[in-house]
Amino acid sequence: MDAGLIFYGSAIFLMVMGVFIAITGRHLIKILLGIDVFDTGLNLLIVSFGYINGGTAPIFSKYPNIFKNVVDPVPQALVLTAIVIGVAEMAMGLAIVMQIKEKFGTCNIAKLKELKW
Amino acid sequence: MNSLILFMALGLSVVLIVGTIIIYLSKDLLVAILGSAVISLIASIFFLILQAPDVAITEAAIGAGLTTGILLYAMKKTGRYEDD
Amino acid sequence: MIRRLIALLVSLYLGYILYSFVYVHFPFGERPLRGVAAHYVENGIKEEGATNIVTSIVTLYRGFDTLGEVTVLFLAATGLGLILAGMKREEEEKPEPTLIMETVTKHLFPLVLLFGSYIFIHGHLTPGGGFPAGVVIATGYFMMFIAQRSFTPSEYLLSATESFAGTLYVIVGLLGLALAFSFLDNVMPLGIPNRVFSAGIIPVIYIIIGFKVGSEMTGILLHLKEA
Amino acid sequence: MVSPILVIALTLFLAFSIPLLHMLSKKLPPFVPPLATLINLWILITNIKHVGEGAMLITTAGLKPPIAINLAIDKFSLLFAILIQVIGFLLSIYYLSQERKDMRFYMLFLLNILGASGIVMTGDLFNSFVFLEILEISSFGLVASGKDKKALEGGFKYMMIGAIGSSLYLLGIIVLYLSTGTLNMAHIAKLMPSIPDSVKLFSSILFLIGIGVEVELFPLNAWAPDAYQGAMDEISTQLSSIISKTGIYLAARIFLTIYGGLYATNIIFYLAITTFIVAELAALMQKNVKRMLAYSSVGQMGLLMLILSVFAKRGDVFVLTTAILLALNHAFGKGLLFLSLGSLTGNTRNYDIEDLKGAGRANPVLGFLFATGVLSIIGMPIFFGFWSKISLLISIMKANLMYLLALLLLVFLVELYYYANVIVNLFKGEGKKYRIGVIPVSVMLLFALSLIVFGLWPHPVFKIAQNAAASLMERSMYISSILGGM
Repeated sequence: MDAGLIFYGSAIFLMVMGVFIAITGRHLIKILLGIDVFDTGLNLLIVSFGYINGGTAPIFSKYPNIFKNVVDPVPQALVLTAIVIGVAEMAMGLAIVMQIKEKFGTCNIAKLKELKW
Repeated sequence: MNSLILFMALGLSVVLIVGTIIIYLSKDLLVAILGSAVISLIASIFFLILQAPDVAITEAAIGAGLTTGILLYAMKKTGRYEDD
Repeated sequence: MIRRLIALLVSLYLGYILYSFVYVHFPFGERPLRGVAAHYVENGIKEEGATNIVTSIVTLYRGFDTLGEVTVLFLAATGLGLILAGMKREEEEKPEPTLIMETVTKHLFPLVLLFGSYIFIHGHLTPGGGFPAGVVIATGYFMMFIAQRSFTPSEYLLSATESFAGTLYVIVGLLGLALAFSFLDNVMPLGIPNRVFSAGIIPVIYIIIGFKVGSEMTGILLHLKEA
Repeated sequence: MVSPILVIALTLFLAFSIPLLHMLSKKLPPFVPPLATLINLWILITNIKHVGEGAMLITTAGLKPPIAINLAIDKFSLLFAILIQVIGFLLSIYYLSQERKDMRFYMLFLLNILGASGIVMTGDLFNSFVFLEILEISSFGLVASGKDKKALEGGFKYMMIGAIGSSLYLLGIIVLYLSTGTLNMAHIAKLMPSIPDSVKLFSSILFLIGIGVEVELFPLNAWAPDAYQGAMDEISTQLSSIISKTGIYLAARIFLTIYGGLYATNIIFYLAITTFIVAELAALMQKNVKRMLAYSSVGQMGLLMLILSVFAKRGDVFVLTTAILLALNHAFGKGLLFLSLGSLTGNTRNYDIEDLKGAGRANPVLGFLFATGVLSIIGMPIFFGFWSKISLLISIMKANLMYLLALLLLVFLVELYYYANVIVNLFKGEGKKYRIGVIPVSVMLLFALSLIVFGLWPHPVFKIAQNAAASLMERSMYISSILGGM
């Protein structure tokens, strides 16, 4: 079995479906869910990039007996940041959606026609 | 990675695929939101498999827990069903 | 329907391009540890004293990012409050929480807070750290204001905690600038690795982040509940 | 010497402390942004003489560059940082005249300035992503904070595109990290020759998508007119004068410094030229003046990207200087236009060209200010815009790109036509007179004055822009000053 296919494949599948849901979704919360799924897929992809065959987590609990073969810690640190940023974006988006619901009375993106070309 | 873990990951990725399809098809937002929570949870198991416990804990707490919470509050305000 | 099919096909095709690119250039698990990552793994404990390398990257090596990350959360909490302010409140029938729920959450709440503090205090030794810890604490509050009839955390106190923790974080950074001519430098003694009191300013930063994230997330949930 | 990292640290400190100050006295928060930008300006100006050839290195966490995050400030970033603080200061003074109950608005505004200054000062790629997110999220908030239908719709569209774009920007950063093992801009630039071509192309396209949202490139700019039109007038000023200029900075830094001459040049060229033409033509069709200004802004950004893509590869300092001059002219001119348009409509948020009839005659000061902005944007002599447009045309002629020259002249004529239309409308017929405070007028006068003063004495600005452009082109200098002898 190919580990790369499973992890890269499912990460990229999440990204694809996320974009697809965000593009075709009609309810605003559905669109935000699509962006959320996309972000999850991206995070999974980044962490999979950092994996090294046979590596362990970068935590040395038996210092100073250092166990050399560890996975790349940098992508993990970056993903930590990305997750938090994702939830911040989501919160902001939801606030806008809730106001839209109050002002427009609908959350259907096809009915938001205040601004036109 | 031994093949047992890989087999488990394969099973979980099938659940992932089903989850995204449920999010796409469901007219009930509650189901869609729970679908995204399940996806986050599975992603956090994947992070654990990929030897990233820090990310796994953060994703489980933030992605699966908190995001679902704020989404549910927002859903309560905006209505549960898509066709309104 | 046709448009959706086209969108699906296009996004699948883009995904296929991404997959084949990634598969060719970065085969799974075969990349050697190199560049800055190798430096962090080799010298991380010597330089910063934390046995969890990810923690020392998050709080010190890339601590400036974490400051920005805290700012993003702060921004989200602020913006949410700003946008939601002045919304009509609907007084709806709230289902009465049952006695079991009320009793259980009352006794669970201190334990959740304890668990959250455990996570951020041990951030330099075990996985976790300030962000999940803060979220765990916020979840405790979340549980309380779902299950208890008359529980509302003071918004004044939340805002003060958030703001105070934020300024404190910047002050810790400036301390480094004042004592070692470099922002966010690890100016405290490193101690013996694997002890709770070790790793210099890492536990301090994680405690600050824990408080800040906890109060911010509770604030976000409170705003959404009351909107 | 005052460390420029204080620009970020102090702004953050002040932003975090606004709630505490609010508890002390409800009158304090509006005064925080002017104070913060003024201090920042002072810090940056004292640092001018320390920034010599190459970039100035400021470390964090006490470690040398590739290991820890660092700030890298050369003359180009210093110029943009000062521009951001100046516009931020003027806008924050403008806000003093408005009654605002919510202190959170000032926090968002200050963090927006912080994000922009962070982007222009940082020397680390991932750090630039974090600041980009700060900039974007605060912009969504600011755009939506008008809370009427248009503002909310514009804000949501911006958020949707911005979220996906910045995620792809992150993916681009990761791809570069995987192929070089570092996140430092100078280090990546140094290791650039060792990266395979396909990886370079792929990552540069990802960056282009991420930055394209900010610089309003063609397929990614659907949010721009809506957000500009929906937002309050001051926020539109901020969008056009600070946020999109930061985008241009980021584009120049990534494609010139890191990739060493634009990598995806052809793609950017076609996208930019499409943006330029489509946006200017769309501006011509508009009945709504604010939307017209928005399209004109998008067109100007397209023009800037066009100049970057055509000339940067040739290493032509003179053309980059013109690009910087154009950016400065646009920052001040468009800012003035958005602000004075808001006052000309009496803050009714009704921007139809019919409603503006005679507004200029009824309010001569405002009419004069608006006209100043227009004249500078279309490049009349004695205004700042004249010099940037003339030098742009000269350099195109020198490069012997006649088709581009013809195209630009044609589009400038279009621009002239729709702006003239507005001006004629403003001074024809009878309009309503509006009362307007001292502070807004003096802020707008400062904008206008800068356009005229720079127009009459272009030499110092020209010199500054030239230095900035030269330091942008000195790629090896940048790398060696950050990494030392490595």
